[in-house]
Amino acid sequence: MNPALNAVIVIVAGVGVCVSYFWLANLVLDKVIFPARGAHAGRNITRANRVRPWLFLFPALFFVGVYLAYPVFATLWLSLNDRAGNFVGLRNYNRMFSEPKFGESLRNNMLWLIVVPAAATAFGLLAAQLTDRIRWGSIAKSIIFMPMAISFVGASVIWKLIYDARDASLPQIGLLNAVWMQFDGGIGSVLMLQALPVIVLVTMALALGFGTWLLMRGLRGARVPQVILRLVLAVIALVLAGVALRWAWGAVVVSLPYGRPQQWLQLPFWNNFFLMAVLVWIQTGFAMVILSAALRGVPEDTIEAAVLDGANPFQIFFKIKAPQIIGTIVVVWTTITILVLKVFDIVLAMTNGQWETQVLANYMYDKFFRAFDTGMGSAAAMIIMALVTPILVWNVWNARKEMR
Amino acid sequence: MADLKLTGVEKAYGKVKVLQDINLDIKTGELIVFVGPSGCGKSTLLRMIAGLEGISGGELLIDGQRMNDVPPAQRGIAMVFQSYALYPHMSVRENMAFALKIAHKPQAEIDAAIANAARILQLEPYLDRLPKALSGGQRQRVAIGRSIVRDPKVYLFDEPLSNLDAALRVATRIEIAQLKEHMPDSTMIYVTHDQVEAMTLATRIVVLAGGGIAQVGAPLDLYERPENEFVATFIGSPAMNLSPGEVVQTGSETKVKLENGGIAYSNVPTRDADMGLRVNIGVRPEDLTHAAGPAIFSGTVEITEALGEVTLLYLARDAGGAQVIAKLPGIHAELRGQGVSLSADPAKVHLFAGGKSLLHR
Amino acid sequence: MADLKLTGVEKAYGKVKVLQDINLDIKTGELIVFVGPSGCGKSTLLRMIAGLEGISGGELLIDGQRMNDVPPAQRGIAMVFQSYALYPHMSVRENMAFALKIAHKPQAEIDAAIANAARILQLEPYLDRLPKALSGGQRQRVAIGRSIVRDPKVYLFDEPLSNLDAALRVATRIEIAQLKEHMPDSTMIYVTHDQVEAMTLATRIVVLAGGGIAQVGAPLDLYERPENEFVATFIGSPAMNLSPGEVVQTGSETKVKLENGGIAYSNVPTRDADMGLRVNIGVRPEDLTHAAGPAIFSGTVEITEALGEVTLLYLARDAGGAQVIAKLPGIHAELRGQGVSLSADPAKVHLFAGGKSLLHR
Amino acid sequence: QNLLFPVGEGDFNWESYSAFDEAVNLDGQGLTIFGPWRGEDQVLFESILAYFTAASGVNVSYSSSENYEQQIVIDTQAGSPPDVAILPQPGLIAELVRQGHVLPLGDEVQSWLGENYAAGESWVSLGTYDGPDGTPGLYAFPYKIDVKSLVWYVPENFEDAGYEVPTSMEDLKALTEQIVADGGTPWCIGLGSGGATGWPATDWVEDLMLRVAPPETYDAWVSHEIPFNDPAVIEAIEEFGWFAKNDAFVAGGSASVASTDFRDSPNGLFTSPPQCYLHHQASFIPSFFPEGTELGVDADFFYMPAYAERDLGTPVLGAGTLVMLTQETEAGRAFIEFLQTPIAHELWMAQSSFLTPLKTVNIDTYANTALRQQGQILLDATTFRFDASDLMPGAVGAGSFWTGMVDFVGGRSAADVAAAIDASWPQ
Amino acid sequence: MDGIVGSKPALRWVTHITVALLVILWIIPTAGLMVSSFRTGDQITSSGWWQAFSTQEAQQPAIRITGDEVQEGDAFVIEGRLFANAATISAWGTSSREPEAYAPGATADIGDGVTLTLAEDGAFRLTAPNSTADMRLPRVFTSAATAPEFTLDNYRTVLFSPLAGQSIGQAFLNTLTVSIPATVIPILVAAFAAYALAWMQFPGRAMLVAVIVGLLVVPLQLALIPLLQLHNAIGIGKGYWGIWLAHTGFGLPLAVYLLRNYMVSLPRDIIENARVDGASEFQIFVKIVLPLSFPALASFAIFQFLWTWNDLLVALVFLGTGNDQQVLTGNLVNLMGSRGGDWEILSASAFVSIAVPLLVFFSMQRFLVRGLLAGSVK
Ligand SMILES: Nc1ncnc2c1ncn2[C@@H]1O[C@H](COP(=O)(O)OP(=O)(O)OP(=O)(O)O)[C@@H](O)[C@H]1O
Ligand SMILES: Nc1ncnc2c1ncn2[C@@H]1O[C@H](COP(=O)(O)OP(=O)(O)OP(=O)(O)O)[C@@H](O)[C@H]1O
Ligand SMILES: [Mg+2]
Ligand SMILES: [Mg+2]
Repeated sequence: MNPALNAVIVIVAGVGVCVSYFWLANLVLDKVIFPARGAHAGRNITRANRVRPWLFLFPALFFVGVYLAYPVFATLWLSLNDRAGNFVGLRNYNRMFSEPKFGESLRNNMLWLIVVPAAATAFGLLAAQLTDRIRWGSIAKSIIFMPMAISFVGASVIWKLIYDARDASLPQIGLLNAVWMQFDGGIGSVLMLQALPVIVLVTMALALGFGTWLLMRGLRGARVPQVILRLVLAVIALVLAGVALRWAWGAVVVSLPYGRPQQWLQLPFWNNFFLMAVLVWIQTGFAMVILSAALRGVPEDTIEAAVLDGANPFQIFFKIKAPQIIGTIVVVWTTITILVLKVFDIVLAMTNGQWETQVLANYMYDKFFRAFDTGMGSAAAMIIMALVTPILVWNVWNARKEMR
Repeated sequence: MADLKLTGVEKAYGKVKVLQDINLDIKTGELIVFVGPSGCGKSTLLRMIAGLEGISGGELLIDGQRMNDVPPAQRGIAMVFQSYALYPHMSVRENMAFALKIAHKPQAEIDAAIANAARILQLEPYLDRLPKALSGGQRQRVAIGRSIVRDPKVYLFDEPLSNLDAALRVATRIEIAQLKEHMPDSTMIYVTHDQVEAMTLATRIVVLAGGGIAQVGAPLDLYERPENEFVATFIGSPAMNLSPGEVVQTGSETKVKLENGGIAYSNVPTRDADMGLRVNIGVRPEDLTHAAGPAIFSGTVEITEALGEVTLLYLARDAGGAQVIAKLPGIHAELRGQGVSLSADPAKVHLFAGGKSLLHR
Repeated sequence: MADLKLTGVEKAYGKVKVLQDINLDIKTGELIVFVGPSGCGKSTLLRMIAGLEGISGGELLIDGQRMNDVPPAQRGIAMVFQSYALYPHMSVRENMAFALKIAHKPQAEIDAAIANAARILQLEPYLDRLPKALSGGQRQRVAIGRSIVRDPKVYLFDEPLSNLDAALRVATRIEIAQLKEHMPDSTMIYVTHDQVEAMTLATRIVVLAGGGIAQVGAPLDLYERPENEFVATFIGSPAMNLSPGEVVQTGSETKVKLENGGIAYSNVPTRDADMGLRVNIGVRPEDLTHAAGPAIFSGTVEITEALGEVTLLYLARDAGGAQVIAKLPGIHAELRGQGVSLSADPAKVHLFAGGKSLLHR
Repeated sequence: QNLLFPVGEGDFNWESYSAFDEAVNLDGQGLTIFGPWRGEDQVLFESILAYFTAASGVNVSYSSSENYEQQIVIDTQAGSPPDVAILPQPGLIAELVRQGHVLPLGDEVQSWLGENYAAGESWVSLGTYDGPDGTPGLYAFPYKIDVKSLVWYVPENFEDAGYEVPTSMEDLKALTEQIVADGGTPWCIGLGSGGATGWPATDWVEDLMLRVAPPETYDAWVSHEIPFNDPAVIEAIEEFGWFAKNDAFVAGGSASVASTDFRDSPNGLFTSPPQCYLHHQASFIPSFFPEGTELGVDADFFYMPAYAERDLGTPVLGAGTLVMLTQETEAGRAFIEFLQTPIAHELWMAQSSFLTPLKTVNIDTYANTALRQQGQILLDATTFRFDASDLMPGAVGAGSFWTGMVDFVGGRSAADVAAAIDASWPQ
Repeated sequence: MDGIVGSKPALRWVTHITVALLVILWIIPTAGLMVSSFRTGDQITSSGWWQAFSTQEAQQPAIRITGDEVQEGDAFVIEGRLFANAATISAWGTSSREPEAYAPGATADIGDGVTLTLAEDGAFRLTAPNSTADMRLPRVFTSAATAPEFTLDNYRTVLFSPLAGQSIGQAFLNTLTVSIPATVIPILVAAFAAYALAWMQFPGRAMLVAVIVGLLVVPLQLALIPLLQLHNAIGIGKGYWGIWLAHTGFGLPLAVYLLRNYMVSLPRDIIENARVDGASEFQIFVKIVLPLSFPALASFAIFQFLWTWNDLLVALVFLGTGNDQQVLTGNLVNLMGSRGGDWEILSASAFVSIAVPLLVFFSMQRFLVRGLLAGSVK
């Protein structure tokens, strides 16, 4: 048979089976099991309606159960066994916690969890908001979306090309180094590489300080959970402000190795950010598409009302639009956060966790498929899953709130 | 302090001209009401004044300054939207405070303004609720409150009371009227479907129809001296009864022989040349009385609607198919099914030829 | 064919009881209008009847069958929503056809029903537009049309005319009344803020207040014989004037000495025991006339509102702070600033003690 | 089926082919083979498979994947393995065997291997693993060998500068220093390989290990009888450090070692002026030389010499792929039989990138002199050892050993690194 | 919103500039890949892609003299050109140590009486006293300015190379066969579930939402072995059904999550109105909710399609690795050779494989439209 024809038949069959399930199941429910006829019509309908949600949910629950939930339990079990299949309790976890690589992964993962979702969502929101307002917006959108169409491994390759370093005597083929080599330590370099970052960092620290002040200001009279939340946020903001100031100072005193090509992926600590850039580059398109749909759903009259109220575009964006799509922002943030926890391809392809860039997902992969240590691999997987608990709680809370 | 001038303003959506050649001069302190059939462009005109819609042609001047391209926030206006347009994520209090916070008003002032508005609109119990937990009318009140607190030069209202109950409507209407009196300098433009609102509030009413202005005038002017049939039937509820006939006697009192067989006298003066002219006479339902002498309308009462203080009589359609309605004071349910003869004071009988009032030619 | 019975129905959102102990018996063919202040739970009650809100307590019977747990579609109702609720992705025609298609009606029948509804509601030119290209009023009409085409047992209307202009409102109101007449078997429940609508359409009016039913009765009953002050002031616009006083003469004609100094006579009979009773007298603005003899109210006219056929006089507040409004026929702008004395036919003077009408005790 | 070399023509052992053809008749049977070869290698392998199909009638379906290690683990564990699996990692094979996913090949094959492969016992031991019950047996058949003890250079660069090919490690070190003295940079070393970054260094260390310690130490090291931080191992690592951690010895300085991609690093040989003169890498590397580079003319190699003074012979480090039966099929057994025919080796030898220790092949069938010389190195070896990192457990050989080497060139001391690697050895 | 007058031009400029910056930032990596895909492997590794468009003055790789020998008197002469394309030589040499020893047009003595003359345009003339037939001809090192040069070879390799075993066309079909149902099925299943979770009343709703969010995080790798075991056990084995089911399972949580969140934001009145209109839940879903959820469906469809299109791991595990089941990614990866790292193939194949996803994105983009709900409610 012609392969194309074959493909079409297969596609039609696959989709057809799925459609007919829903259609037939509903038909059977309404016409055969609980027919809306005869003496018990009313009761039957009520009953049918009590069953129907489960009818709608069944395939999803089935798939999710078999394809995701079951492996989770299998993994949980595996994590309590050694590789020969003997039950060892929490020994795998113990071993894992004592591995320095694990600590490193956890640390890096935290960094990823903060930076990537924040950056991708922020850029996505920016792109969504701005591209909707200009005529060539859809082209811009397509371009920002393009990285989404490239596989993680492909993206890693692209970025390796950017981070590539050659000997100083050779022409650089890595863009970043080519740019870097333009800096010679002169006044321009100082302005660009020291003054600018210092300004940005100090501004950030000030903004965070201001945020802390705002958080503390409304403390009196707030309810207890609010107080706790605010205090926690304030502490985080203060810490971040401190970090920003320290970095600013670092940027002041730093003497940069001008004229020497840099191995970006080997600069300890900073290389994490170079890896994150790849994921941010990819995920911004995702955030943008989802958020732009949400932004378009914001009722226009509320925006018009704000315009009349004298709000400037920034205020409209931050005070009117953003709060109205906060649900979607949470969704995007959550999705990217979860992706961050799962994605290992980038680290695997670019550094394989070397130079202190290990992350949990790659650590797990390592244990599973390199060390054949299913016990520890599973333990790492469980840790990854444990990390989403806060997100889970947050989402349940959100779902509850909106159902009320 | 704020007078508006519209000259030749028009609005087109693509090729569809929704409004054209709107000329209007609004003086400081006026309260102008736009009325007109649904879809005639009232909201659109209001939005153009607010700056929410571009002006396709013509000029809008506020205080003599050309405003066509001035952003909404700089026009010194506040607007109450037909669709509430509340900020769904803010409590009622925050909704009202928003504009003031944006303007960096001191907190005390904000609180005072909100307290005042909330009192006027009976919103005190709801100040900390989100809009979604309010009823339709409560939402509308918040929307009004939002503009009251801002104290702008020009108020724009797009059917602000349409979701209030009668009592609150009267109360709010009076509040708006008093608001107006306290701020003789602020100009208000008000779109409504409610004739009572229009009649009571307006210093002048603008009747929009078919993309243009049908008539502008003081409420009673429109009521007593409509320029054309459209305004005549549009203003007043139930609408003025129109009936075709022929002028059979001219002079300071005109006599019209109606096609339905009735005879009408009107105080509208006619010239000799008008003899034999085909005209429509118009009589408001409330101006019809039981006829002793020659009747303008006579027929059987088909339906009666008792409104308490008055009763509406719906006469059976005559040969011409026109529905005649009369509004008689008191309760007259007993007239149903009976024949009645109705006539009117000649001072209350309008004459229209070719749609235009003979009074205004 | 469809009578409704509500017994002890109540509704609570969490702890907040919005409605309680609603008992109502609606006969086949009635047109019941719910009125009440904004936020009193009219929409909520309607939605409970439709099955869109759960019933927290009590029972709802339609045609004797308990409907508390029957899904909306099986209750044989059609509903027009306060917020249009049009299907935004369907043209006007498709919006109207939706329910019929769902019910597998033949295409010819669907077309006929739509053509009919479109004609009634003057929607013919818009049949192929999407809702977003319609004005507010046009959307509202589509929403009405959608229920008309379905020809259900029970119609539920939630302020269906609130966005129509006066003319269309009257026309649609009459159409609804005629619709009702053509289908004597269909029951209608109608929520409105518009008194005229309520008075003209209703076979009975249900006044809701404070989560319960304040009074149920035929329109004129409510107007003429309100059971309590709430209904008295709520029905009729402007509201009935209330003034406190003391019964100084009992019998078939009661004499009340008012705190503002006036004297009022009422046809409401009182017993001897009522002597000295503190009562509120109530007089509707339209029942006040220039007094020849002893006046009920006298004072300076502060504001006049000329509505054309009648003029509203707002008297300066007396010592008690009550605002007295009078509605006099004709145009009386000249009275502004002048002192007037007003009295009323004793038959039109209501008496309330402790909020309750003395007529109904 | 189009066979690359017409049957009966050329210097090939066609008798073995016809003998196999006659003995085996499995028309219509299918065989799935999963292997590491993709791209050009896949084309080469499939050209060999064509003969197998022609002779046996078995329909072979070969597949490969980028993550073939992961793939084979999943497939075998999930119970849908291919019929035949070919893997270059003895460590992984050991794991699969232990889990019972591989079938023993039998004594016959074992004795054949001992007899017919040069240094046969070392090949037998390479294919021998502990089965699920702990008893050792032959589970894997070595086929296609790579020689790793090679140093690549550009003859004309040597001529231009007047350098000679060194014959002892002492000479090599002297040459290194000489080049520095002449203002050049001797070595190009690149460890970068994405997720596998670090592995080229393990080849260095293993090669040097064979040159500083006797093969028994090497074996003990591989089987963890001596700890990873045994002085011998540390010495070997430090030897590597002598080359790699000296900024003057390495193009781009030692800092660039870990990051330069191993595929890019030989390019330094071909720049002008040359970035470097020497490059240590296995026999596959010419496929990464610039386009049009002619082996033997534009680039050449020499055997990575041993210390003259240590008298450890001429040890050779190598690697290779091993063929396993993961399902019991007639066709699979027949395939193993086919691999025992000289023709299965010669046909590939005649194309490229294939070395074999099979003694019965006609060495003239090697496609070019370079290959023949490599084959010769294989035959001349007094000691042949398989790549240690491939033999060690995956956690080390494909994990901490790689990363440890990166850390080492990044500045950590040999002792530290070795201790860390030893700590990661699975218990 | 569009109608609002008088937005500040400065702000518009800021918007344009910001978007332009974003776009540039985002396009640079891809542009680099794009340019690289038209260069040869040697070019990619010898100069930055941004230099590909300009004439480059650079040290060229050594070129060995080749050509037919002609006897001219007692000298043997080989003439020819070094470069196939236009190039301007600024200096040259015959030794790797002194690659810039001579000026163009100069004659170098190579020894044994052999001389070489190299003109500026790359034309050379080698004269030798004896036949050079068994001699190794010299290499020439040049510093030359070469015009930009691009090649379609990479694409030719990717699209038509026999290396991949099967034709790319078959791989395309296979990938489509995988991707389309693997996109449509989860959307269907998830849309129903999302509707139930958003608009139907039943106990445990919030809990289920939480569970689904929680399962978003399950790393794929965990599930592969147990699931393949399952497929083998129930007889699906490897094949299209297996991969569709797997993709459906893995894609569902995100789909349910995204769609539910979109659906809860639909106006309640519309759905209630449909309920009153007599539509069954099924009809409400199909006729009202589904059309109104189009933006969400479209965006998820894009993501799921991209994901399945770019997926290799799941395809390899659940579909098999044979040539006839090879998906596009598998096909391209195989091209890259056992040791990977062919930049030029990689870049070309990346562009071949993103063509379809981009097409999908462009065609779906118009469904992510503004104001689907406009006009429905007050
Ligand atoms: N975006 C648009 N494109 C085309 N026509 C439009 C658009 N917006 C409004 N219209 C049309 O313009 C006309 C005026 O609309 P507008 O909303 O101003 O009416 P309105 O007088 O306010 O009516 P209502 O009293 O019902 O609110 C209507 O006929 C409407 O159909
Ligand atoms: N989800 C909710 N949670 C809490 N309170 C609610 C909720 N929905 C409505 N209410 C309250 O219930 C009361 C009745 O609301 P409802 O919408 O029935 O009023 P209504 O009589 O229709 O008013 P209107 O005439 O203004 O439309 C209001 O006070 C409102 O604030
Ligand atoms: Mg409007
Ligand atoms: Mg309501």
